[in-house]
Amino acid sequence: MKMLGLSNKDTTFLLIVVGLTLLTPFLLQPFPVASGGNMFNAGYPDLMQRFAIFGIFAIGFNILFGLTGYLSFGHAAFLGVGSYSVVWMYKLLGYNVVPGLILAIIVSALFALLIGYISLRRSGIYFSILTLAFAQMMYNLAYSVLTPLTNGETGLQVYSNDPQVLRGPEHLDAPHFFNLFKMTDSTKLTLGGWEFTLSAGYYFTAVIAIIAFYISLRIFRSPFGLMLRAIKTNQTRLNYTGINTRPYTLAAFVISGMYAGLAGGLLAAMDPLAGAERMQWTASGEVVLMVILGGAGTLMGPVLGAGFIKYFENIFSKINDGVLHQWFAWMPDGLENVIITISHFFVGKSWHLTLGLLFMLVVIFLPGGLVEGGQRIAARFRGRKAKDDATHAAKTQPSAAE
Amino acid sequence: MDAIILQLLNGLDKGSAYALIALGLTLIFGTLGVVNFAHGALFMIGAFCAVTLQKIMGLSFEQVDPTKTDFLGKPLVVKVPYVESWFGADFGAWLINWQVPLSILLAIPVMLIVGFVMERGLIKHFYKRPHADQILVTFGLAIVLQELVKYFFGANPIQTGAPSQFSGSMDFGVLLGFDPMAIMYPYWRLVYFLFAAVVIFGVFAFLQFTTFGMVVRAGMADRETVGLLGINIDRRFTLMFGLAAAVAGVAGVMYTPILAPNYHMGMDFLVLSFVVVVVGGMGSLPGAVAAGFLLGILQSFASMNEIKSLIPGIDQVIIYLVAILILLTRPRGLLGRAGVMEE
Amino acid sequence: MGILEVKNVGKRFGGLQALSDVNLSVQENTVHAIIGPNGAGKSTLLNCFVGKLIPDTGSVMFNGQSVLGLKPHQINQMGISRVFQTPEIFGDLTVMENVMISCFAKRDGSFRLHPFETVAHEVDIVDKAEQMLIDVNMADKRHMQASSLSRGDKRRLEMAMCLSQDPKLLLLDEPTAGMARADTNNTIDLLKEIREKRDITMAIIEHDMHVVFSLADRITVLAQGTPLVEDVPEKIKGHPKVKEAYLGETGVTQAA
Amino acid sequence: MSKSNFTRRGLLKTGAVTGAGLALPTIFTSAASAFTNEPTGSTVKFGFNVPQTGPYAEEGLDELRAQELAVQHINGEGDGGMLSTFSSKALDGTGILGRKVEFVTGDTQTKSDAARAAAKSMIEKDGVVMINGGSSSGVAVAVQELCQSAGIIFMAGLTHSNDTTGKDRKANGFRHFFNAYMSAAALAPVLKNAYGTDRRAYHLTADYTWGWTQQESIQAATEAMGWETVNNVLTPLSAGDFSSYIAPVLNSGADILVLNHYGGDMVNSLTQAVQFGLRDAQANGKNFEIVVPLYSELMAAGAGDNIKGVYGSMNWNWQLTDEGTQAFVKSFGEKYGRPPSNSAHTCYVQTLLYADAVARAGSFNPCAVAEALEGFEFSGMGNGDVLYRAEDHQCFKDVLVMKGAESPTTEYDTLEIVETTPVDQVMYAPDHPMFGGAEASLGECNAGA
Repeated sequence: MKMLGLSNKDTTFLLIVVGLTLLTPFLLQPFPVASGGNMFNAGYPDLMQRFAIFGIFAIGFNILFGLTGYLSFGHAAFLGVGSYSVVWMYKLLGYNVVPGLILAIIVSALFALLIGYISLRRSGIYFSILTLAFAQMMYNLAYSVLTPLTNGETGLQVYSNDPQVLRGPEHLDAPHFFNLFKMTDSTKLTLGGWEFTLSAGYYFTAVIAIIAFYISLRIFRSPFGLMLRAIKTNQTRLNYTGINTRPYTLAAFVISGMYAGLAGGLLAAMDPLAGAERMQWTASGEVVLMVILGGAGTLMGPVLGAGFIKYFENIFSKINDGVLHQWFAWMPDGLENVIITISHFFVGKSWHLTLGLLFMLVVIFLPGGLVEGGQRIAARFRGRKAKDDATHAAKTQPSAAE
Repeated sequence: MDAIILQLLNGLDKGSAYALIALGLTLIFGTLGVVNFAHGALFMIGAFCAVTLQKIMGLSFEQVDPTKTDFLGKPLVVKVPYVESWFGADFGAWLINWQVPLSILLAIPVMLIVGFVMERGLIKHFYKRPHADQILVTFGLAIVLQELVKYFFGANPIQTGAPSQFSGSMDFGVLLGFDPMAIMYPYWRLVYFLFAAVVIFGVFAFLQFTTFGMVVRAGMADRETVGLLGINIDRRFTLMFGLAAAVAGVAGVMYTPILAPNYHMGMDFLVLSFVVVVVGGMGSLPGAVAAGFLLGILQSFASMNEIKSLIPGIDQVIIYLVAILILLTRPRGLLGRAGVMEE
Repeated sequence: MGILEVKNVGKRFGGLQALSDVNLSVQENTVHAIIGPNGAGKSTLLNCFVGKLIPDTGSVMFNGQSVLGLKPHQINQMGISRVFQTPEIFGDLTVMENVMISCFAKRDGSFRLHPFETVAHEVDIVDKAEQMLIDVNMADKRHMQASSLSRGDKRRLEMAMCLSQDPKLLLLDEPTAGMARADTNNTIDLLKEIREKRDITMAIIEHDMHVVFSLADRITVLAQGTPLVEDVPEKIKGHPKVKEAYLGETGVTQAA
Repeated sequence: MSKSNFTRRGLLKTGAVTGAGLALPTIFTSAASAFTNEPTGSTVKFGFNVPQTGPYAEEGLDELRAQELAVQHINGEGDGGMLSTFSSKALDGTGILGRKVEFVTGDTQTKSDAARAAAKSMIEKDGVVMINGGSSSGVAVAVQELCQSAGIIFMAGLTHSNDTTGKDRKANGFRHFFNAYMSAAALAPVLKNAYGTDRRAYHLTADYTWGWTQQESIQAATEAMGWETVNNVLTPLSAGDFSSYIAPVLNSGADILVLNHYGGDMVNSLTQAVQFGLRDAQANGKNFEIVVPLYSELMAAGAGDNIKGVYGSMNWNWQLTDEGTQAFVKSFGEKYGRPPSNSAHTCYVQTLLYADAVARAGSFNPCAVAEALEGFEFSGMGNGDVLYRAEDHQCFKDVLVMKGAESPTTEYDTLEIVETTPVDQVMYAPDHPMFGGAEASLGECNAGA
């Protein structure tokens, strides 16, 4: 079964990814709504959209970092630029998301070209700090001096007196796709105690995410991808093999910047507001963590990492005292209080702690990220000497480590 | 002119803090080759040593004061610190007054232990791992440390005052022949600058004139060769990590009267300290110090109204702008060596 | 006119005159060895050929074109390939991928944006790389990760990478340095075989006299940054100046 | 239940998706609801969206405490708190319209993005009918806009920028907290009495929207009474060390420093200003003075001794002696062992007010609730008689002018009430230029579905 210029294995892989993506609203809603487990359900539109959007962001970042090894600490700048582009298109043209997304990709590519051209004159941590410096400058200015352009702290949003020149009277009054559907449209399916939300916005981002994933898969398998991996391994050899590495790294930087711009644009497509915080260094750091957590240089890893971090941010932070009491009400009082006190360290307002511990545990025990964890489990299922093989496989054949 | 001197003083003070944090960071990098994202957290823990001592000094028993009432209208419960009842009101009050400098005595052993435990328990397993892994694990650790501090001390800034003897400011301008009040400068900031100078010189002297320091410097230059000589470089590096942690810690302690400590102050300083280290040149101690002072002073000058009115927002970006310019003209920062952290 | 013409090349590092007044001509389809004691400036000279260093004085012409000021990748695209003292390969990639990269560089030049082609579908590249691996007897190792190869195999792989570019000039920087005798002999055999199979020009920098005398057509002896003599191997062997230059080191090198 | 916003054409396009549902008609229940998250069972859910991580986490925690207390009181648990003093008696301690109140919490992280994500999750997943809380204006404006488009009610929490009910006002959003203009209007007369009319002020202003509106307001108010503005310097957010901005103040010819900072920035800039000797200095033959227009208890605690004698303003304070305040402080104090902060008060009152409005309207429909709140006048919730103005959904009530206490007895009375400025003095027209002028509009109320 060969499709779209992919090998058998990759076609199967892509189809699995497509299947999982389309079934996400069901897969992430494993508990009946009335049950205590509902707390852990993640199948609501906003979070699913975030999974897809940050998946795109991480996939793009992985093309730069995972393949070439160049660690950018300023990719959130492109995310922000993408968001601002889309909201400006809303303000000037109207609520159709398409012009904005196109502009987001173009503008972020231009910014990436400029920042990449300068930053790629250096390598290693010097490159990282250059990208960080550019992004922090953009964030600081967006928050203060550039407020006329960005609306600063509040975030750029659409006002009723904005021109919106292409907006006709029959057009929808929220982000939409050629007036066919609004991003906030959704329909609910009730099956027994379960409730599933099928959201137009999610499927819109999901389709784009699948395309983004497919492009990334093609890049991984292309001579271009091979050159990028060679850059990570040995730049000296590559230079003496007649390859000019700079344009390759710049191309990778721009491509990953475009992915970030697209992701930023989609954030604003789902929710028409662009805040400066999404350009802060913590946001740049977040995508680095997503990629490393999932498994840098692998195809699926970044998506998994993005999903994990967003899940913790949105689900664990909501577990408050009331919920804990509900869960542990069956315990004797003393024990209940002990358990709840311990839980305080990890959930609700302390969800950061759990995330920090998770980072440490993954990097200590699963150096290849979550993907390696998955491979070990798979290997165990096949009854092999799990540990050795998975590590060995990851080491000898990085290209097959998805 | 007086305005420039004033900003120079401010810059030296900012620079002291930057240099102290960057010093430990670059030391850890230079000796161990580890990118330590938890270094800001060490600074923060140092500051919370001062807070802890303040809490200990403030430990008190309760006495009912029948003449006053509390917010619920009940008789007011007054707290009397134990130190005052144990050591007498005078000495107790003296201890409380001098708690920030005294915290150094607490901070040094605490930070050494924290440093040793961190190095032996975690960092040492990451010497051979890619920098990305080091970043992830130390960043995770930083989050864990700051969340623990938040859990026990809350999220609000906690005021820790300097000894009352240092609470005012000195009229620096009069010494230089300016009008009175032209250059007022807080005593504590002068103390901080002098303290930083002593620590920096101390670290340099330690590395320059002790055998331990010589081995460590040799190790920074070429780790494998020193290992071949049969010197137990690892143990020395552990000590080095403790030393770096202690430098960050005491820098944090002494900074508390200037900046009321809060649990996320480490993260606030982290990015800045990395910029300083890189501008100075990864692994270069003099570079880190020079870059710290350079950036501190430039930032102060950029904050002057005259300059801000010429270029709005310059004070928000000056550090990053300077970093970019320096890295483009000097590929490895001010004093960096070739081949370090460029792979 | 030789394929590589070096005229009056000088290079200074601070107080050290590493090279002075070097003249050299490498003729097409010959193996030209450059030998000399440690610190004679052999590596500096080589680095001047490939763009890593720019000489202070003089000229380096390849095929009638100056290479001075060009980047390593540009010089490679002109037809000079280089083998390093310690093999430089793409350790994380497979043996096959290593060779394919060379083939791509030969076919597509120093940069081509081809993100949507597929490596596996590039039949000509795959065939060429496979043939190359067969040529160096590594076909069975094609799916191994390059970093897991033995040192000898790494050297073979590097050689294969260079040869797959059909270079006009192959520069070898002490190709047998640090090798066991058996590996050294294998390498000599490999190089001899290459010579027989292809029209190729080689410039070898070498320490090991055994290697030099079994391969070279002409030998230049470098001492203190300047050529002492240049002649055919037979003449070099007993040359008094060479003995003088190698005094105290002769034993070491011959034993190596 | 189907909550379909699909247009007809949209429905055709997504036919495949819905088709799957239609093939199983017995399990696919569909009942159109009148508005977003119309409560169906015996309960109704509120969403409390406050900072639980980041610099304002402590304030968020206090807001959560108050909100939890409010829910208890609405459900008839505890001592009822302000319900007994509240002038409206629509709530009877049995929940709202027969439904018990439940709540979910979210973490705003004091970032617009994160706050909106948390709010969306509460709306989409938990089905909340209102969102309450928050600790910064940027977040408030962002979440208010979200609630407007989602069709639920937003009660704003601690937000002091003029914009929240100014140019960014929304029909579905209400604010109980006061704003920068009201702070300035309340402070000006007190400053005039204390420091005279011949003063020269130097402003340090946090460089973001709240800082600007605060500065604009206080400058206008003080200039109106004769003060001169020497300079206004914008300082980066979270600068930490403000020395470079503070050092030139003494020599600038100013004799008043106005710190338009909040939170950690306020703690640091005030502390450092005192260290630079500004409180001890003389300028223009007068004592140099510092003013902090917006106070909060938690920040005052952070600043310690440095706030002694420094004037500022507050929305409410636990030391007020009216009945409502006393009932709330008692109830809160007994449960948590500390007096509530003014943001806690705001969040508590807003929760009750929302519940009361629902009860009076007889519906959870946000448009009905908004109508019940618009122009609503009440008392018994602290600050005397209170009006929720219909034109901009801003709450109008007395404003407190505070001063750092010289000799506080506990950690909770570091601030003392100097004056309660009557509401008339802080009134302004809904189309005031600082509030977006004539262009500002609430828009249409949105009930969602």
